[in-house]
This record gives sequence, C-alpha cells and structure tokens, in this order.
Amino acid sequence: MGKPDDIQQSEKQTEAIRFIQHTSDHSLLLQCLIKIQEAYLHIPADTVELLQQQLGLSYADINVVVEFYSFLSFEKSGDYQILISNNITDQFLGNQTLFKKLNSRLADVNVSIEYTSCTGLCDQGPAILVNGWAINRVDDERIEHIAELIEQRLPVDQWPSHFFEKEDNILRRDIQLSVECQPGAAIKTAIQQGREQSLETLEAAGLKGRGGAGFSTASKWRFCAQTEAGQRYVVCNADEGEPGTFKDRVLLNQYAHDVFEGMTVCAAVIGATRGLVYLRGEYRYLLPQLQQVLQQRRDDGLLGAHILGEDLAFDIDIHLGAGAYICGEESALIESLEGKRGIPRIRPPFPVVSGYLGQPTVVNNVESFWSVSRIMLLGADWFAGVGTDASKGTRLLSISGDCRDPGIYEFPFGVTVTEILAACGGEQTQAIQMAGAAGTTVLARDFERRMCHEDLATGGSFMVIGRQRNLLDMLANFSNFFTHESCGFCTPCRVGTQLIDDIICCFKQGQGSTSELQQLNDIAKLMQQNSFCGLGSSAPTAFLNALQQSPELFSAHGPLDDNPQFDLTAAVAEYEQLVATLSGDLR
Amino acid sequence: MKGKIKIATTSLAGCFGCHMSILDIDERLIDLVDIVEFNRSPLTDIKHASQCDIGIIEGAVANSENVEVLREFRRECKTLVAIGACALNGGVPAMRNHYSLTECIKESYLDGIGLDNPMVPNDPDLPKLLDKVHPVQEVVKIDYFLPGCPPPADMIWKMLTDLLAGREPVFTPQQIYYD
Amino acid sequence: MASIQIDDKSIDFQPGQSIIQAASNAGVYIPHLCYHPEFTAHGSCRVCMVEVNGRQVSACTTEAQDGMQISHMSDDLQQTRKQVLEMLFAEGNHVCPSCEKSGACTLQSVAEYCGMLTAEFTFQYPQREIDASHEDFILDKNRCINCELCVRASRDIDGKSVFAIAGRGGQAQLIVNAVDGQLGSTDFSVQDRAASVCPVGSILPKHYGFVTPIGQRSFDLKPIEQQQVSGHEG
Amino acid sequence: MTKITIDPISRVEGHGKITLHQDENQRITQARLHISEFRGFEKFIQGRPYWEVPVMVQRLCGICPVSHHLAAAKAMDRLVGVSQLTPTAEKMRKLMHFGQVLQSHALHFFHLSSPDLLFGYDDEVRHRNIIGVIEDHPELAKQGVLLRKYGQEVVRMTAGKRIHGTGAVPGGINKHLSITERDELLKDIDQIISWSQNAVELFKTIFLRNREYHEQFALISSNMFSLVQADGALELYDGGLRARSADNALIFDQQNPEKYLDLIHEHVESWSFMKFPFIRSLGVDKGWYRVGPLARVNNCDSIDTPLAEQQRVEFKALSADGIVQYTLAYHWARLIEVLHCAESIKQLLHDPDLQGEDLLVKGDMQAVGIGVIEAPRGTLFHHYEINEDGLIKKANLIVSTTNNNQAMNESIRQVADVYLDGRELTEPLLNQLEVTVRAYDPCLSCATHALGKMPLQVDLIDHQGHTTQSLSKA
Repeated sequence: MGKPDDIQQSEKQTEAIRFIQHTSDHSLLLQCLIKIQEAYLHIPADTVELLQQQLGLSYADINVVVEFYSFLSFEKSGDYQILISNNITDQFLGNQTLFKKLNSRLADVNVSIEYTSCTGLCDQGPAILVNGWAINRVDDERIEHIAELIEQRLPVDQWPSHFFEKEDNILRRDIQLSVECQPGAAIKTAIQQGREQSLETLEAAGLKGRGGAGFSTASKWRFCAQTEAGQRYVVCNADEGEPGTFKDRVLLNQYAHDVFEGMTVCAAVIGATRGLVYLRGEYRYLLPQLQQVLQQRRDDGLLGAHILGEDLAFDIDIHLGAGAYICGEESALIESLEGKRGIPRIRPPFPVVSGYLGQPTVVNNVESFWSVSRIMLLGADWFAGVGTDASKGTRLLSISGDCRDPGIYEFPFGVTVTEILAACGGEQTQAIQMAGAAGTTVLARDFERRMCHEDLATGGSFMVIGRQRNLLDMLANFSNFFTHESCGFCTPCRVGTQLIDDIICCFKQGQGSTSELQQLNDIAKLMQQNSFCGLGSSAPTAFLNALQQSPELFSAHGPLDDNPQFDLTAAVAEYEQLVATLSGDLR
Repeated sequence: MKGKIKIATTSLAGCFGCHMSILDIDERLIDLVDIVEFNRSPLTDIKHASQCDIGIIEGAVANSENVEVLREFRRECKTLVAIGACALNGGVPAMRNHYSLTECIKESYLDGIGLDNPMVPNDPDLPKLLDKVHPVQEVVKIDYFLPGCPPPADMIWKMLTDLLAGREPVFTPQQIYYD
Repeated sequence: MASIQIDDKSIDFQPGQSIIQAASNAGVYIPHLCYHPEFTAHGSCRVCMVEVNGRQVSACTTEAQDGMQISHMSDDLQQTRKQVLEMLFAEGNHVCPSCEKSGACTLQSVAEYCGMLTAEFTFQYPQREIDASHEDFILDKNRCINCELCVRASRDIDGKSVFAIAGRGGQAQLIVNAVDGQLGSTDFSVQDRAASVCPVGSILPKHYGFVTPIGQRSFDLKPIEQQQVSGHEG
Repeated sequence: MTKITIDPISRVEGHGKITLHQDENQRITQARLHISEFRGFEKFIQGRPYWEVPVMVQRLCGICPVSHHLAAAKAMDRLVGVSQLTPTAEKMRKLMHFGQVLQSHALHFFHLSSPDLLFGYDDEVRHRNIIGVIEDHPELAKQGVLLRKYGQEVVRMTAGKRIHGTGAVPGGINKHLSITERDELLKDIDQIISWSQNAVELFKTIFLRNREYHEQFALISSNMFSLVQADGALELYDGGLRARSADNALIFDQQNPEKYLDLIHEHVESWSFMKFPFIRSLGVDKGWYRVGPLARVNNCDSIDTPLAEQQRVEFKALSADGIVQYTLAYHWARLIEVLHCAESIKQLLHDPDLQGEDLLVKGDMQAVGIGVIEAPRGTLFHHYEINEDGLIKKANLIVSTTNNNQAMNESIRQVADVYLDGRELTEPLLNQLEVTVRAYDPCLSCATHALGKMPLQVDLIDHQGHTTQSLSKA
C-alpha cells in the first residue's frame, strides 16, 4: 500500500539534495545533515557520499558529526520518531506514564518512542517532539489525536496547527518587559553614540551576560573590537539547553526583532558584518517565523549593506543545532557553527580573540542581546536603577515544576527565593533548583537567599520541587541527563558522569553503601576541579549540594553499611534460567 | 608475648598464582612460622575462617560460593587484603564479561570441540554461576589492595611485614606492577 | 629571562611555552597521557594537572607566565591524578596481565608512577571490538583511552586523517575513516607516525607479541619520569 | 540417607568438593568429586589475536603456568607454520619446562602432601600442613622450599618472571640464557640433584614401611596415557601419544598429538563443571585413563637421565605384571620425575645452544594449531582455530587434571567403599578421601578453566534427598 506521505517526503528529499548540490562550504555540514535527517528521517549512505564530494570531507569527518548529535542517525528508527522531553519537571508531569501510553497506543505502527533532554516546554509539559516538531501538554486526548494522525500517515507539517501552538505565559513584567521597542531605534542610538559611547552606556548599565557565567557584556565587546582582524562575528546563543529554561524561546517568539536589534548594535560596535543565531534543534519550529522577521528587517533596511542608510553592513543567518546540550558552551557552539562536533576548545584564546572561523567573535545569549536593545534606548541609569551592586537590572526567570503558575517572570536581581515562590504560587515547597541541572539546590531553610551573581547565579531556570517529591529522583534525572550530554572529551566528565549515574541508581534502589557515598563525593569534587569545560565542572553541583545539605537522602533505606550490597539473587538469575531451560531437554 | 597473628587465605575465581607468589617468599616462609598461624587456607585443612587478623583474597567473584566465602572472610578477618589482578579488577576471568554467561556455557558444554553428551552441568552441589565476574570490592569492603598478576613475592612480603609491624603498607612506584 | 617556580625549583622558559614544555625542558616530569611534544596540546586526559594560584590547571594547555608559582607534587594533585587514572582503568578493558604493551605502556607506567594500586571505581567492562582487518596492525579498542594522539598524528603529520573520535559521553570512541569501519579499508600504513604513537596497546603491530623479554621492555629499562622529559618522548 | 560433603578439598591447587551419600545403614551409595568453578576461557578467548594467547592462557593456572604457556606456544608455532624451532628456542623452552615441573612437583610433595605422609592422615588438623612440617622437620622443609625455589628461578630466567612470564612466542622464544644466568643456576644444581634423590629415597622408605596398606589404598585399575619419545623414553615437552591398557598392552603408540580428536573425546556430566575424557575406541565406560607421573613412568620404556632411570627400574619392579596401579605411587613417580628434571637441567645448562642468538623462525600462516605437552599433572591439549585476520575463532582446552577426572572419582569410590562404608564418619576418615585426591595432584585451577571451583564437603542426605546434616570439615 502506498504511503500518503511518500510524495511529500520525496519533495523534501529533493529539496535537501538540491541544497547540498549548491553547497561547497564544509562549515555547513551540520546544516546539510539536519536537512537530510528531516527529509529522510535518517542519514542514508548515498547522501554521505554526496556530502563527501560536495564538501571535500572524508567519511570519518561526516560520521563523527552524525554520531555526535542526538537528532542525527544513520539508522532509520521509524516513520515517525517521537521524543519525549525528560526534564525532571516533565517527570513531575507524568512523562513516564506518557511513555507507556504512547507505546501501547502506537504498538502497531512503525514509530520509535524515546526520551530526549529538556525541550524547553517545562511550563506546559509533558512535551514531545514528533519528527522534530514540538507538541506541548500531551494528555490522553492529544495522545489519541496524535495516534490517529499517525495511523493516517499524515506528514507532521500537515497536522492541525493547534498542535504546535505554544503559550508564552509571561506572568510578571518588570522594567524590561514593560517597554516596547521600535525596530531600528536602538541601532540609530548606537550609530549616533558611536562605538566608545555605546560601550560606555553598556558598561554603566552593568549588563552581564545572561547565559549564566555573568561576564560583563561591554568588556566582552571591547575585547573583540580591540582584536586586529579581517572579519568579526556576532553570535547569538539560542541553544537554550539548560533543563528548565525556556525564556529564550519566548523572547524569540515574541521579541525576535529586539534580539536581532541587539545583535545589530553589537555588530555596529565591534565592526562585524555577519551574525549567526545558533538555534537549538528543539526550537526548529520557530525557524520559519524567525526567517520572516529577518526578511522583514532586510526589507526595512535594518539588515543588509546599508543599514538605516548608513555605512553599516550586517546580516544574520540562522544555524540549527541537532540535540547537544554541550553546544550551549560558547566554544563548543562555535565548533558546531563550523559544522563540527560540539567539543569545547582550549581557552585561551577566548572567542573574542579567536572564535568563529578563527576570527574575533562575540557570543551572547538571546536575553543579553534583547536587553542591549532596551539599554540603548532607555539608557544605563534606567537599567542600573534596579538590581544589586554587582547584579544590575532585571532578568527573566523560567519557572516550572510544583507551582500554581509556571511561566516567565521578570524580576530585578536581588529578589529572594521566597518572593519568587510567592509570585508563582509555590507552596509546600521542599526545595528549588536554581539554574538548571548544573545549578544549585536550595532547600526550604535557605529560601531567603537571593537571585543575583553574588549569591544564586542563574541562567534563568527555576524549578520548584514540592514536598511530595523524592530528591533522589531529581538527582537520578540529572545524572542521567549529564551522562547523555557529556561530550566525552575529557576524562573526569566522560567517566565521572557515568559513574555518578551508576551510584545514584544504586542509592535509588536502596543499595548504596558508605564506599559508594565516598566515591560520589570524590568523583563530584574531581569533576568540579578538573574538568575541561564548564559542563563537567558544574555537572556535579547538585550531587555535592545533596551530599552536604541532605545526606539523609542516601540513607533513606537505613544506616549505610561499609560493605556494598551485592545482589546475589539477581546475579545468579541468568544461570538459573539457563539451567531450567537448557539442561532438561538436552539430556 | 602476644599470640601469633592469625592469617587466612583463599582463592576465588583465580588461578592460584597469587598463592604461588606467597610461597615465592621462599626461605622467608620459614621465618614467618614463628610469628603467624595459618587459619583457613588452601595450605591447611581448616575449612572455614574464624577470628583472623588478616585475610588474603585472591581471585575474582564468579559464582555464588565465591560471594559466600568472601563474606565469611569479611566477617571473620579484621583486615582484608585483596591481591592480584583478578581480585582487584576481575583480571583475565572478567574477560568473560564480554560475552553473556549463556554464550560461555554453551561454548564449553554444548558447542565445544570433541564433546560427548553435551549438556549444562546443573547439579545442586555445584555453585551457581554469576552472570558477570566482579572485582572483590564490589561485594565486600577491602582494606588493602596489591596489584599484579601475581603481585611479586617481595611486595607480598612487604605488605605482610608492614601489617605485622602495625605499619600502613606503602609502596614505591618501582614496587608496583599490574602484569 | 622569564622563569617559573615549580615546587622548589626555578625554571627558565621561552615565552609561549606551556608549563609542561618548560618543565620538561628542565627535566621535571609532570605525568601526562594525551600530551606529546610533537603535537598540539589538547588537554583532554586531565592527568597533567598542576596547581597555579590555588587552582588546578592542565600543564599542557596553560602557558607559562613569568613568576608563576606552580605546585606539582602536592598530595592533592597526586590524588587527583590517581583518581583520573582510576577512571581510565575503570572505563576501558585494561587487562595488563595479557597485554603485549605491558612494560612499554604509558598508561600503566604513569599509574604506577602515581602510586595507583587499584581502581576502586566500578569497572564498566564495555563491549568493544578488535579490528584485525589491516595487514600489519590491529586496533584493539578495549585499551583505547581517547587521547587522540593517533588522530592528531594521522591528521597533522601523516596528512591522512585515518582516525577520529565518534559518539559522545561514554560512547565516544575511536573510529577509522572507512565506510565499513575497518582499519584494513583505510590507507593506514607502517610508515605512518600514527602507527607508533599510541601510548597504550590499542594500535599494535600484527603477528607480533611479547617479543621483548621482561626486563628489557621500554619502562623496565628506563622509568617514565626519565623517559618522558624533553627529547626522550617515545 | 546421609550426604557428606568435603568442601573445600584443601592442600590441592584449586577448587573442588567431594560429596558422599550414605544410606541409613551408613552404606556409601554415591561418591563424587565435583569441580565447581567455571571461567569460560574457550569462549572469551574468541576474538583475541593469536599471538597474545600463550601469555593470556597461562592465567588458567598459577601453579603450572609454563605448561599452558608452552602448550599454547606450540599450537601457535603450528599457526605460524613452524614445525622446527631453532636449537636455542627449543632448548630454552625445555629448560623452562623442566624448571616448571621441578617446582610444581616439589610444591605438591613438600608443601601439600608430605604432612599426610609424615604425620599420618589422622594428625591434628591444626598441625597437618607445611607449617607443621617446618616445625617438626625443619631440614626437610627447607629442602622442599629450596627445591621449589630453584625450579622457580629456572622459570624466571627463561620466562622473565616466576609466575606468568612471557618467554615463548609463536615460532620461538624471546630471550636466551646469559652466561651470568647460566652460572648462577649451575652453582646449585648438584645440591638440587642430591636433594631430589633424597626425596625419592624418603618416599620409598615411607611407602615400603607399610607397603601393603599403601598399595591397596585407593587402588584402581586403569589405562595409562602420555606422550613418549620416539624411542619410547620418558618425554615431557614433545613426542607421540601412547596409551597402555590396565593389563599392560598398548592401545596405541606414537600417535601424532595433533590428531588427538581421533583418539579421545570428552563426556559431560550434570554434576561437575569438569568434563570426562575417554579413549574413543574403548567408549565412555572403559575408555577412561590416568595421566601424570604415574602414567608417564609406567608408560615409558626408559628415562634418559641415569639416576632417574635407576629409580624407574626399581619403581617398575614394585609390580609383577609390569604396570604399577597403586594410586599413592603417584608420589613416587612424581619424585622420580623431580630427579629427572634436575638431571636434565644440569645437562641443558652445559649446552652452549642456550646462549645462541637465533631465537625465532616464521613460516606460512595456518588456520589450525594444536599443541600438546606433558604438564606436571599429565597430558595437556591446546587447540586453536583462527580466522583470516589472525583472531581466535574456536578453542578447545583439555587440561591435565581433566584427564584424571574419572580416575579420581573411581579412586574416591574405592576408598569410600573400603574405608568409610558402614562407619561413623570422622574427620580423619574423611581426610583419606582428600589424600586420595591429593595423590593425583589435581590442579583444579586448570581444571576449572572452563567454569569454577572444587571444594570438599560432606552432607548427610535423607532417603528423600534432603540434607539432614552437613559435616563440613572445619
């Protein structure tokens, strides 16, 4: 029987092949692979050959990239590929039941169902990706609809549009979200002020990178501008991969102009002509509308050879990611933009000196660029007027988990956890996880701690954990996440994440001992001190927090023994089974 | 003078090479007799360890009986020393971990060369085989480790004399071998 | 001349040198695996950690700066190195007793140097294959430590890029540049620098094992701390 | 019914156990030696390169690693198409092997079995061991320790280390013997020969002192199986296969060891991880045989070293029909071999070929390699098949002790029937079962290469098969 989606798929395939045939730039390898994956639902061998010819790459060059990214695969695993978001908040919302339900409902069709890392829909989960398309709030009714559409073999991009509608859920506006910016206005200011004055404005505003590391944006731009180079680049990090963060998704959905505006300001200041947005694969569905905004800006003279009629040339491309948390790390992101595996680079040199294609590059988070557009318009004082001494202004928090009103909240720096919880309706809260899986666990007794660089730094994730939850489940979710997302480059992170995952699993089953606890501590400290990049050094934070603040988690099943709890019954099960099935009939 | 130091030794899934290396202390074995008493050991007819100062374990954990013996040693010995690659990391026996137990058994008893009456031995008098081979520290807490296949006699001697003198055994890089 | 202080020793260096290069030139051995003087440093093994200003940094990727105070042999650092080595042993299938590379293996020798008695971490016993398809060499992935020396040698010196690392996290492993994944299908050859750079027993000549008697093997003859300082790197 | 288990059998190398079943009248209804460990070498060696094998498979056994090392190396010689080694390689391997047999036999006699013979089977458990020998017979103990040490030193100088060295490689050897090493070994060799002779004399005296009992103890009648030289002389390293029936007739002689599968197969029983080899022409029931010192000294027509040959003649005179079936005579034959090894080492040390430089030969690769050797405990078979890439695809190992499996069970049954039947079982009585097993010097470590462990334990089992009492020998 002919499949209704055959024609549709083959059009996409033709388009993908045509794209490759017109490409010779090997830094577009990843983008080519993403197109192939989308069209064929895997990477067929003959397309690899074509890529080798077109891009002048070896088989291994392509193989390693395919094997690196979660969303690329040499094997076709089904006509529909369903990925279930597996953040801890998705778990709170019942994604494991969802997994079972989907499996049983779709048992008869050629569908693969697997888990994936957080898809950035934590305020409206449980969420899934179907062939890369994100669907929120998957309840019984939706499962039924999805099953019917799949049974009809309707291509995903022809599914009713309401399936793909997302909520922005902006629930608290402070100074930044309450202003509207006219496209072009910030660029005009920047041009008027000139490079030095613009940098001084940003400096006076005290804007620090919103990605979480908190480096001064003005200093970063200044370093970049000062580096001698033929070309400079502006890169917007829209690889919002930290579990529990989704504010960049909302900004890109509602404030794309302002983000591109901020990028253009940066270009004007540092002297760049090219910008790149690295959009995480999970937000692929935003691509068409973002392209539209870019086109409109070109049409309006806000991008292109003579922006606002001035001697300012700048344009922006969007690159997609393909499922790799590590690419949120700026040097790994640059590698990925160059079409390679997302392995962090040795620093120094920092990207501001040698970044994309070896040229000075500013990499900033979506929210940073968005704030830039506002600061240029409303001035440094406006921005620096709120916040704390070392953390100026406000920032967006993505709030999810066990609270009444999950969504986006803008707070001035310095706000306490208690105040945040009051705003989002977090009651009976056991703990909050600030800054995602790599962030800090704050227990109820410490809820007077404040969100700011001096105390609780964050990239914007704020997950609320109610009293009914077992924190070990959260730790297990995180250890699993890091095992999956470690790039594998350096020893402590590659091996440490696996070992921690084993140990947490052991405690979850009530089988830990003092030696495992000691090992957990050793491994976590080693990773923290000794990893190659920030992923490895921040990954163990939650485990160290647990060891220090809530050691009772690990002895929930009784006092720990010095001897490991070796499960003899499980270990001899295979032999007993073998003896039962084999020895009898062969006699 | 205090009584003699009681030492028990056992071999789990191993080749007895570590025990041979203990004997490779040669004439020093004769000196040892004055200060130690051997409890359960392949060298004596004592079948169960009891109240020992030092227990020495050779071999990996591959069957249910290994687990029981190891636990007995942990219970009865104040200080437990694991010696040799098998005990420390599974050694050569753990190479079977690359295959399933079923594959290994089939090869030996069903599909092997020159077999008559192929079948899987299953008598209740036989210990049950574990699906994977484990280092000893995955089953009980171990106090000291001596690497090597086997650890050289001089290393064993240093460990013994240090422990007997109440010293923490410490080795220089030149004394450490993994092969 | 610019100088750094490693523990109690003052060492002169050329600007642009890394800490490990400066140390090596002065005959100070800093244990390392993925670093090799012939290739660009990439800092992945995390064995060559030293302490600068209270922070642990990898000596191969950190440039020496005049007046730098470096701690190299503290208990903390030795512990760190030991734990990293334990991780490598627990991660792969390192059966020293039956490995042809034993006695000439850098991993083994570094671990012995650092006083590692055993890896107390849980052994992973990964399922990895041996590729014996090449006429002159075998590739035993059981022993690979992802140091990428062969990757760099093949790419930067041989100009062939026979090797690469694919996959990520614990799945990250060495592959070769061939559709069938077999070394025999690549242009790898005996003359390649990559053929002799493997610090462990992953890339080994075929039909050849244990020909050097115990006592005459590389590290039997000269300990690693003497071999792997300037001019003596294998 | 009562089931009695002796677990573990002690003062043997490896793991095993004996179970006895007694009915309500204390009649023995069943006696079995179980090998209770499994290591799965035949499987996990698959996929490994052949040139690693001699070093890897010696980990079968830490007592006689050299036997496995050399048997595997001989198989590898075939794989690399070599049928004749250089004189240096051949003689270095033989020297290594003599050193190994010497140390292994010394270990077995002095460290493990002598307590039974010196103190009696009913000596106190606490005292009945090598420590007891050191306390009561310090000079003898010292000789035992030093004999073993000498053998180990020969191994060290040929293989690089005492246990699990690397000397033999496919097609040859990796070192020769330096003059310094040779001189060091020569220094003590006369002393070693003289102690070896003392040991034979000592055992002879003990045996003959209570001759009838020692002859009858564990007496069974079996076929004998071993390698012999082309002229029928005792051979440990090479030669052809010979089997002799219980009534001293040749079953076959000078058979090519590489054709072993035409001659023997292995039978599997549910109650042991150790298989039961048998001579195919005689069938499972009649084809079982004994290997090791007793079989070798019985089977050969002569020994090519003078002192050992004298002892052989005297030994053979024990039995009127020309074949010595006494199980305890294993010790006697073993000590004759110790003497033979010591003499052979001396001969070899004077051979300048050991200092030769020509260590390796190569030929054309073959797909199958079979190496057979006389290990201390008997004939040892290593059989490997490789694929075109040189990786092992199939392996078969029949270790010495496995060859004695049926014989050990027969002997246990005999002792159980004669000494234990109808009696209240006590520790000394049970020790007789271990003495029986010990005579064979079973290397249960080797024997369990396939699976795992051999303890001796006695359980009392009622007529419904339930264990009512466990008489573990603690």
